[in-house]
Amino acid sequence: MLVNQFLILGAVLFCIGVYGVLARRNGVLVLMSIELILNAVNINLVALGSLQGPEAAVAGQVFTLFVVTIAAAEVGVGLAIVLLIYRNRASVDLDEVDLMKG
Amino acid sequence: MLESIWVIPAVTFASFWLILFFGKRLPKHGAEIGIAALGIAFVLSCVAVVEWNARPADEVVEAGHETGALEEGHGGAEVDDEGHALGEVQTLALESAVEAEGGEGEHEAEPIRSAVERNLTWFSFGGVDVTVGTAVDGLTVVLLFTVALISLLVHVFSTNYMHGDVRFTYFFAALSLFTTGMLLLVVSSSLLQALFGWELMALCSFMLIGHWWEKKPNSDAAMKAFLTTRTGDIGLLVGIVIMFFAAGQTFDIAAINEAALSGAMAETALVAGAAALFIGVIGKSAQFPLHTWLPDAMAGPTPVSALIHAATMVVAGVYLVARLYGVFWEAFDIGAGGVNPIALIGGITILIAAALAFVQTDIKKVLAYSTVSQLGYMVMALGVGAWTAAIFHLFTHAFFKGLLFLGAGSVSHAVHSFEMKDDMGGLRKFMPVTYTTFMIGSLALAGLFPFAGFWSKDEILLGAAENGYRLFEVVGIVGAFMTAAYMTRCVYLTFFGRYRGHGHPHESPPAITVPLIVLAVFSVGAGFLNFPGFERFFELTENRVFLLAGVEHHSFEVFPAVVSSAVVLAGLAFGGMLFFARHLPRGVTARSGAARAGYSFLVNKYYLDHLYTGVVIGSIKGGIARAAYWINQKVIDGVVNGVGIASKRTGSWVYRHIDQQVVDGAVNGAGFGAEGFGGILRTIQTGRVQQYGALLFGASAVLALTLVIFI
Amino acid sequence: MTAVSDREQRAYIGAQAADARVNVELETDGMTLNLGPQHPATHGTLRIITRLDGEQVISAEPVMGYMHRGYEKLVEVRTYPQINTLVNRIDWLGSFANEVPFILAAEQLMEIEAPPRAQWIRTILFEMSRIANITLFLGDMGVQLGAITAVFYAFRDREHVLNQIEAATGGRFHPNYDRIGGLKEDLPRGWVAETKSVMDKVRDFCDEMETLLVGNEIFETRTRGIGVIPAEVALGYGLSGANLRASGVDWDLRRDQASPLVWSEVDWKVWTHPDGDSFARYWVRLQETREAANIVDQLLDGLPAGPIMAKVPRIIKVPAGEAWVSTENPLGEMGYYVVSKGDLGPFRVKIRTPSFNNISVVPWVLKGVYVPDIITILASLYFILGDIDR
Amino acid sequence: MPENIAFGILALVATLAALRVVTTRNVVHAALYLVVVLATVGALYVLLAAEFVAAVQILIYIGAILVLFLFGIMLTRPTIGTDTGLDNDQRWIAGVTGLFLLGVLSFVLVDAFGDEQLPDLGGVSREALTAERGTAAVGDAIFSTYLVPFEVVSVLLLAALVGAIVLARRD
Amino acid sequence: MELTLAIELAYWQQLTVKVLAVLIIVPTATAIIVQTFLFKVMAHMQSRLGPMEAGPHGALQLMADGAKFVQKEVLAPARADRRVFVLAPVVVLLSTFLLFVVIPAGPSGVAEDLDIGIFFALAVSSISVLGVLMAGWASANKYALIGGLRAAGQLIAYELPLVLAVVGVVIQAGTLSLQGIVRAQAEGEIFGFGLLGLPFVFTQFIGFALFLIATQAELTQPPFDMPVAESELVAGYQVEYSGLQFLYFYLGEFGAAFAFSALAATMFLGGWWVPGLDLDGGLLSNLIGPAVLFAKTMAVAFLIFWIRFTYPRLREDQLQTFAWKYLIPLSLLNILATGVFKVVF
Repeated sequence: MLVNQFLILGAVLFCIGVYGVLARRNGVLVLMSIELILNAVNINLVALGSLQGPEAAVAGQVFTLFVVTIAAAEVGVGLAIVLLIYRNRASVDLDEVDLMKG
Repeated sequence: MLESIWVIPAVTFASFWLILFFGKRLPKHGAEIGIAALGIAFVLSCVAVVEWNARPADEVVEAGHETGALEEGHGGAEVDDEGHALGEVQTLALESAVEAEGGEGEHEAEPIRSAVERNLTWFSFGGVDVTVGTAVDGLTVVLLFTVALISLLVHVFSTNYMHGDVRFTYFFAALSLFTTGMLLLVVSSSLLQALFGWELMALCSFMLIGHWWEKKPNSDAAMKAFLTTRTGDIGLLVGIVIMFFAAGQTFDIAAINEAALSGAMAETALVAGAAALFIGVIGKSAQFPLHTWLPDAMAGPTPVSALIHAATMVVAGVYLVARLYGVFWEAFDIGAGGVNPIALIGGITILIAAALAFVQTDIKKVLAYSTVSQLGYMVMALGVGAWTAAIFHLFTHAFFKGLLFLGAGSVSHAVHSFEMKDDMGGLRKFMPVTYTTFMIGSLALAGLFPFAGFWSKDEILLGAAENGYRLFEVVGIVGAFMTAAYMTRCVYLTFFGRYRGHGHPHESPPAITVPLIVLAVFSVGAGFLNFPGFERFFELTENRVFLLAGVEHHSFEVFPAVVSSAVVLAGLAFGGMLFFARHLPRGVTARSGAARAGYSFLVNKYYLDHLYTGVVIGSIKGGIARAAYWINQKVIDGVVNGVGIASKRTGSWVYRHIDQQVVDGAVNGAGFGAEGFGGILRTIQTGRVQQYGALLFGASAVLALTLVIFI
Repeated sequence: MTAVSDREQRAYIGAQAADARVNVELETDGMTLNLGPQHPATHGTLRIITRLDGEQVISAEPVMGYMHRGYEKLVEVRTYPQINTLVNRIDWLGSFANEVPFILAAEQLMEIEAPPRAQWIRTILFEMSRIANITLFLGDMGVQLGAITAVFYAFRDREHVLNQIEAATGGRFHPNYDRIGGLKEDLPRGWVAETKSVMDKVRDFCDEMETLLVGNEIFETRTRGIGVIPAEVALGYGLSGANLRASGVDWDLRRDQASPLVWSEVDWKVWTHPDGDSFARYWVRLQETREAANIVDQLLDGLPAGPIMAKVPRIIKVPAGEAWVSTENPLGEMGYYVVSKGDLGPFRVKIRTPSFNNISVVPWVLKGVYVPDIITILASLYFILGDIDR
Repeated sequence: MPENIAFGILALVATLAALRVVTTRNVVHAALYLVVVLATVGALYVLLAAEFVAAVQILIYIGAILVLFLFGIMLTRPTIGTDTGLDNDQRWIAGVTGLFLLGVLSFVLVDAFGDEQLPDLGGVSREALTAERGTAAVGDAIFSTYLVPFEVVSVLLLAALVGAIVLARRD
Repeated sequence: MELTLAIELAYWQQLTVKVLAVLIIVPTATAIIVQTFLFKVMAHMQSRLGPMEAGPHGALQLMADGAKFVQKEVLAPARADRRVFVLAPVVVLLSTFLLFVVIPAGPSGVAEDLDIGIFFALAVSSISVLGVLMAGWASANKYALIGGLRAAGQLIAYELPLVLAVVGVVIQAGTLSLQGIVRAQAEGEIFGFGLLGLPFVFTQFIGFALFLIATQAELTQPPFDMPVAESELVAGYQVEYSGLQFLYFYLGEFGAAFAFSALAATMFLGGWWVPGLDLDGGLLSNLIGPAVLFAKTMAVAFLIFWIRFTYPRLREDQLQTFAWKYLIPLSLLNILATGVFKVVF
């Protein structure tokens, strides 16, 4: 199997994730797209790890685990924020959240 | 003990702090601490004397004549100058060199004791290590002994004398501090450290003279003493600085002496330095021009006068000259005989002080003037090259002058006054111990045969004669005559005749009489130290400067001794005739204008005070003050105001032109520019996170692309 | 009665329909949840409209009347003996206990006194109907909280008691055994001994319930401190029976009110509990059941011989007058206020049933309570719909 | 050869599901498609002989994170059925950026890795495989070489936990 | 699993055989469980006979129920989200089926002896949460939604102690694969007495208790059956389901019960090994193994159902606090203790 297969797949997922982040209006969906991006990263990590022999594979896996935990933490806090937005504005439409307008 | 000589000043310094803090709470209000400290100091100095005495004469110095170039570089003999150099370092190299040349030259190479030095580098700047430390040799040991003894006795004396004083503890603290200062000066190896001791003493003398500062005259006297000595000290400071540079940037006394003697110093620097130092000495030891402060200093309590103005502080100047004798030897060319400034000043001081002593009615004033004249003797002795005689006289003078002052103190304690004419007379019957000790003291002062004064004064005269200073020998003799005279007057007025005071005087308590007795014993015994055959004192104090400079010490000769004692007897007879035998020519001053003029001249102390206060200070005050004021008003104010006006005018101009147009323009311009540019950027800040994301990813993609393509 | 106009009727039905409709839009704040009318937790057709904020109740309002059979109206058109069969159907679990106060009221109006043996048997059957009623509660409380097995034990042991009642009166649920002036007939032979053994079974049942539920930590966590009704609130809302005693009020009609029945001859204890929460109510009822079993045992021992019927005219005409008799029913204080004008049937009878008052405290006690706790509190208050709606 | 087939299927499913996640109109459907994506990625890990990570992916991603998402969705009450307007107006810009990025990335990858083959794991025996890169090896690595990041991550999780609670608390 | 049957099967054939095996085992297992416990044992516990009509002594009751469910009409609420509504039961069933993949019934009697055996099982069991949420959401019914949310909350809260309880066993066994665990229990010995091996229940009794409690919660059985609390939410998230879909849920629930009991038996009671069985395969142990496992599973299942019948329901917040404040710390302590013992001995 070509290592590029996995990397290209990772790239595809990454780009879809980016599109999702940029195009979606609903906060929760944006968070989901971020999950997509993180998964793309994970694929790359594991694929490249297994490319260079066992200890690199292990390293790749360990880092994937760390990415997963960080993703979990991120989702936790992200959803809390989305909930707060919802509670204050009764909608999760990100376009409305533009207090930082210049 | 010699290495750790610094313990002695440390003990007294410690006692100063202890008294200061705990004095008040102790049963004797701090006196016991003072006495204990001084006791320890005294014991230690005795140990030092014994140790110094037992020291082997290990250092051989080839004393080439001062003009001859010294073969061996003085480095060899020089004490190794890093820190704790132990004096008795065997300078083997030196000895071998000497044997080699067969030691010709005037003085055969005699081994003498080398000074025990112990230095620490205090601080260093500009590559110069300023050391602080102790150097002990014969001179130091003698002085340590005298100062410690006198100070101890004064302490014992003042526990009773000052009893009930409102600032009793404060007095003892000051005394301890003063003794620390003197001891520090004596043991110090570098001029800078000596300066510390010097200034500490000045401070303490000011404090002690002005002890009862409630009364105006006392505080004036303290101020006068302080200022006069300060004028002298300016000279001292200048001298030290000159010496520092002349001797190759070092404060170390031994080094300076060496430099002076070895001719390494430039001639002019040497002379200027010596002169400046001598001015300091004049101020401190109350020599001719600056002696006026000493009689007024009698305003302080008597133990103070006894300790400071008889035995220790005033002697500091003499000690300094003795310590830096190499410098003065070379500068004033003492060896060459004739006249030199030191001897001249010494001689003048002897005469004028002795003359003034005649007309005093206050017993302490008499003794003060006698001290001035005796100091004159010492300075004159140094001036004529009689180094050992001067130190010996200093040694003996400390005892009998201390005795006289304490005696005066005891008398005044009994009659509660110092005025001889009004309140004393006939105290012989009431105060036998004081009377006998006072008699011993005055006879020793006069220089009668068995007493200490005779030996030391006689040696000075001998020295003057031998070294070719005939003139000063005569002055010495006349001085001795006058001294004997005014002492008899003083004795007569206090102890003989009818008791003129009111109240009933009684013998002082043992705390006062015991010191008197001790001092009396010393006044008698001290003289024999330099007994012709014995000459222990000479060996003790002999030091390297002699050999280098070619200082001789002439042992006792009978003829001059007979002459001098004859003169003394004549003086006593004259005094006795005048007073005891009542042939007083009554109304002499009334009758002859000249006598009256002379008398009033003397009474007014040669109008010197008027001279100083009126002329010197007055003129200074007047003229200088006005000049300063004028300068201040015109010049300085003018300048300041001018600057003010100028700056205001330029300020406004700058404001109008530069600030408004140029600076503001730039600032506002920048502001507008930023705002304009900002405006463009603002459109990007839409507040919508996703648009930021888009920008981010787009930019990173472009970047990645360029990176890949070009690299 | 004026005929209800059609329009009014349609409007009424429409409103009811709107309310009953399950509101689908789920706004968490202010969600209205309708418990009932056909909801397993309510023993019958009680409906409670609760407004919820998330899981907590903001307000709860019981709606009654689904079981209203119009007893008080029916009674007016019946003769006294006929009323007896009618009346014991109000609280169908402890039905004998319903007849007794009515009969006593009638006897009081006619100033006749049932013979002692009748009074003793009436008291025995009164206590047995209490046991029958409350044992079901003890089992049912478990089911409400999820412990299924408890209710099966309750039904099993309750059967024995019902058998005894049936043996004595002829009807398991609706004995109709009372007559004005005495009883229908005497006890069958061997009934006393049989009942004693049943009472032992009841005591065993109570012990079993104690171990199964009272000792159960989860039961305790679900009931302790839930639905606390302080004494003054309980009195204020007119609670009675075990609910009152559970709030610490020591009030029992059997002891505190003179009554022709023979509780005074027996020594028994009135149980109270300080907390006033659901657990307390369960615990008090458990102790009362045991106490009832003891009472029955003692009564059976002391049962006097003698006639069971006083001399009563065949056609019963109750003289004019008013009478109020209330007794300590299994659910609480039940009383009849009979107004008679001297003809065959009473002119007017007001029936005071305990559950009606016990329910009135619900809006107060349910405020701020979690949804699962509504069930616990309702179960612990233990009401019967028939008793509420009459 | 079977691996390639498997990879082909999984990749296809993953991309399609991912596309559906970002384009579907119903939020809940988006979440469910995400489940599919995560499951396929998990399967890919198994292909890369990273069993432990696959299990973790399922347990944590699907079991916990996704459930969290569903909670989030339900609490923020989107309407059942289709929900118009889930995309904001800058859809096209996003699309362009995404494609552009994809182009750059794939170019870079092809340029860098070309046709490097992954080491063929078929040959290695099963026990050796697990010993070398199985759970035990990963476990050892975490607690030896990567202990510090492990501790840091745990602290991060705690912080996130506290943060989430503080943010989301109602009172 | 290399089925050492007569012919050497190709990989994909083996795969199909395994899938078939699992497909057969799961329904039968659930049937047995439901039949014995839910109908007969509970009835006898409650002093009643339970269904008697279908088959001898009511044995075929489940078949009757099954037929009934199958022929029932499959309804869906009008406003439900059809696809998610249909998918939900499948997901729940899927997670139950996958559980069985890993459970070893004999030396070679395991569908796939994964290296990460038990971990895979736990991961898969967490998928059922998704099914529950989907069901709760899709059926557009307020009770269903509350039931779904509560179920999700509860399942997540109890997933943690479940996993942590297992960690204790894993530490002691030193491996994640279930066969490995069985082997560890077989080879261990208690103070030198090796015959009985060391079923981990002796050392890991806390773990065993925790696992049972957590399983009780995972299966939403009382005392943790708030999501399907009859008295309030009627049937919780299953309320709108009927017919075959309800059967899936029913199957899913009790299949999971069987699977978890089997897991508990494997991990704590020594799995299919009984003193005397040969660990490394051989026809005998392959035959007796499953029976032993079945017996032990039934024992554990009895324990679970027994609690189910007796205890009342915990209220929602009590249930959560019980999990977070008591179970999780206890499990952490258990892990710590096991770790220390592992190092010390």
